[in-house]
Amino acid sequence: MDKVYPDVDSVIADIPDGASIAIAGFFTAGTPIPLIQGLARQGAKDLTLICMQMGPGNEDIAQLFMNGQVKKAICNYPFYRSASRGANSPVEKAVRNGEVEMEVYPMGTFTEKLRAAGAGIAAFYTPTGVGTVVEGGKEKRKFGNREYLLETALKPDYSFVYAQKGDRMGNLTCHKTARNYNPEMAAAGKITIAAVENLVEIGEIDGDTVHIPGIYVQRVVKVDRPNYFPTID
Amino acid sequence: MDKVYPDVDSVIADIPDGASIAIAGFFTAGTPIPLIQGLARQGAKDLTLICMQMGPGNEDIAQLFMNGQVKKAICNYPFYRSASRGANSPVEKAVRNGEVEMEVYPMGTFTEKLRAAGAGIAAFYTPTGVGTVVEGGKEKRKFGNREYLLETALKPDYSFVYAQKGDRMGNLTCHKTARNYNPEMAAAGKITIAAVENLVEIGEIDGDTVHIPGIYVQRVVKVDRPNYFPTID
Amino acid sequence: MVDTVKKFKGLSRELIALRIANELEDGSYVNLGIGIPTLVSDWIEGRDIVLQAELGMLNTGPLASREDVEQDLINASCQPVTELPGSSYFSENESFAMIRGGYMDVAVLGALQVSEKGDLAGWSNPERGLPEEIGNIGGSMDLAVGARKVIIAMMHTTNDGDYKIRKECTYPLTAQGVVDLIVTDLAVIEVTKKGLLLREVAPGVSAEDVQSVTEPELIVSRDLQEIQL
Amino acid sequence: MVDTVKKFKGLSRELIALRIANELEDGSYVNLGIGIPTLVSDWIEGRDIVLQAELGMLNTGPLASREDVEQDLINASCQPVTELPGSSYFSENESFAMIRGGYMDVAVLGALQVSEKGDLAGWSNPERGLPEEIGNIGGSMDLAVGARKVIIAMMHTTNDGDYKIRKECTYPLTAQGVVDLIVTDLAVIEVTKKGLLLREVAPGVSAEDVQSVTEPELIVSRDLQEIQL
Repeated sequence: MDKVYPDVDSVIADIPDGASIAIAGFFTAGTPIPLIQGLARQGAKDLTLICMQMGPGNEDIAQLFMNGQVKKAICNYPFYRSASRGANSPVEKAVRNGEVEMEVYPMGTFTEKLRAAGAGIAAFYTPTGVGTVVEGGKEKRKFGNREYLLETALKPDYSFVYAQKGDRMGNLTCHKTARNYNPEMAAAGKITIAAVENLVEIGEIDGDTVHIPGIYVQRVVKVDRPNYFPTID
Repeated sequence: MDKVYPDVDSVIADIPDGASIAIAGFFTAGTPIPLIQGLARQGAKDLTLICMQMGPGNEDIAQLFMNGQVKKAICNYPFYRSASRGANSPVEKAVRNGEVEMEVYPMGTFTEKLRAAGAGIAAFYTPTGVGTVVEGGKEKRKFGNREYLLETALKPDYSFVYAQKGDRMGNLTCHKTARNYNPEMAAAGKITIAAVENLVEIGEIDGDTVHIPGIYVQRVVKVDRPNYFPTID
Repeated sequence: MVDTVKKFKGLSRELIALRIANELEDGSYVNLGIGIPTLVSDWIEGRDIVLQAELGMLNTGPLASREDVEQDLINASCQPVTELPGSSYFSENESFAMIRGGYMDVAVLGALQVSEKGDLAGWSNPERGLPEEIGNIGGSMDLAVGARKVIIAMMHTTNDGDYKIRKECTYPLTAQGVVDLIVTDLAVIEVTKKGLLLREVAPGVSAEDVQSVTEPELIVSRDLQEIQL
Repeated sequence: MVDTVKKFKGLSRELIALRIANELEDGSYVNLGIGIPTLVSDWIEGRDIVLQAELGMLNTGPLASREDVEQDLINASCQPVTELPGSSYFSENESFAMIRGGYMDVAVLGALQVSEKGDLAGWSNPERGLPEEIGNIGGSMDLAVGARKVIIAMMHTTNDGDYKIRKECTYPLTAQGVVDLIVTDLAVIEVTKKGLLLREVAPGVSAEDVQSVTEPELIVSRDLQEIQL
């Protein structure tokens, strides 16, 4: 099996308008920035982005909003911490103006919805969000003495993930806190595209250290490590 | 943090009658045999064992039945494949005679119930078992066009796990297919006891290769690697 | 009920496995169950097919020779196996997430009975006399509902000559309506919405012969062929 | 409503963090939220306390100096950190499994408001003018319901002198009835079934002073002490 594509443009070429795309990364760490930049060049519209952040620490995501490519955002921490900085952000403006639909989930629920999709679980009961606006119209149910909310699986058409090392079969290893959303998003995506910093031959990765088995990864592309410095204020 | 106990007998000394105990391992691989043998010496009774297998490939589990220590078994593949061999097994006899209560789950449901307990998820909907005796009295519900069963979390009082390597804080690494149930059972147990083949100092395990973070492990004991050869027929 | 035992001489277990190996596409991820399915691995060495061992391994290699046995490297049948370049390990839970999540292109499973609607009964033989909800379920129920394609590998009838391909399964079900293809010593039969489509027959065996040991009525393919090995 | 801004001079943010550090037991696993809680890490270096970074790390070390910055090693506030012997990494999903599963002994969180029943409002300030269900939830809701003990670190009133400790929260809730202890610049207050128990006051501040900037009625502990640092 050789899942390697020659470059970023070819690996994302077929993404159609209206696709849902999960993008891994915690603010900056482990974010497949070259794929996001490619998506801006590629130009697909009416996208649903599924990503923890929507701008802070990630100007490339914000660019997709500025390009008018985003219809809906499913996220956890979309805005800058600072209200004044947020007021000038294209993402927050687009949400205020009603140009973009947005759903926000607690961090654990957000990642568990993706995990459920990859794991063939239709829905699950979590204690998080009970008694808050997160309840929305969701089913609330008691197990033992405690109340839980029913949350359903979230399956993206595509997942963009990032790995420090990957082989041609798509086996991936992540580095330190850059692992974050990558494993569960890789499993959730109908088509998962991995941007890897170091492309190695099959057999070079010790099977006990694989963080993302290749079965979850349909396409692999070698990228240069993007240089970034974190800020979320 | 130093979670190391001097020996098997001291690490399991407090397990009371009536405790539920999850025991990791796929037949032979990754099974904490010295802890099971210790439990036979320790003598706690009316136990609920939560373990994939109940005898095949694991004579030490069968010994707990012969000792009369087991009240209930929650499992997946309890018996020998061969009906004639099974007819002579103490486990199958105890079940036939109604001396032991037994619940059997599909393998994915069995491990997911434990995973849910460790992950604070009260219950989940799985497609496995729909239209079979596994349905029992469980809630059946449609999501999309497909039916799913509601299965609830299963939280053991104790979990026995096995690791090739462990440090004094309880960070563990497993070896090849001996990983199997160990990570999720470690997370599920109220008190998790790890039998480790190689006890190392804190800092000797690369953080990116840890399979079971120490937070899940309350006690560690060094054991000699048991020598076994698999058979499940 | 079929009144004669082993009416017809068909393929060996090894050749059933070979026929199934030919059905597998390059680039696919495959799980092989216990029994005849395990033999499929002998026919795909060197092919671009990744086998999963349900206890938590991808790219499982051939059975280990005695001197290569590693206690920590076994397959779901508890047999010592070997690793290949690109093998990876993960937890049992992850393995079944993968299976339920739809990542296995093909599961090859044994069966006690298969119905014309594709129902599968494979985990429990009531003749063993255990309570009906108790037995060795193993990974079969998850594989049956999770795999994109389910291929059954079995002898066409029981050792006593009883129907295994039936209008309705009389044994406890593994899953409903999941079987896509049945490969036996006598025939290759596809489960379609219209019924069971007989596509191939073993050398020296006719469509009528196959029908005589099959309870539901078979649709005989216009392109009926001898099993190609 | 409190009519004067910053009536009393209390502890600095750093000393609030120190008081909380003294509350943490050796051998515990602790998650520190954004803001004052992050400062707690400065007071526990060398102690037998394991910090979790919610993006997927245990045993997080001190902030990295400029030359030690690694892009792949940050905390939940997106600050470059360092590792310690025994650090481990895992996925975000595993991290929240841990949090919801009850493995964090203590979560130290900031707050916009806390009610006398222990309700916490910390993720959304309606004055920002966003739709009510939209904002930076982050990991706060999971930590609030998952941690065995929730300690709030905050200034006693808003910058405008408004009550932050209230009969009912008026801001969107993070979770209901989860707060165990409130540590502010003026006081240490325990949330009990009977109400808010004032246990400690800042130097030069009386129980009456604290009550004057706290909406619900405080129960004054018989052992009321000056905050021990």
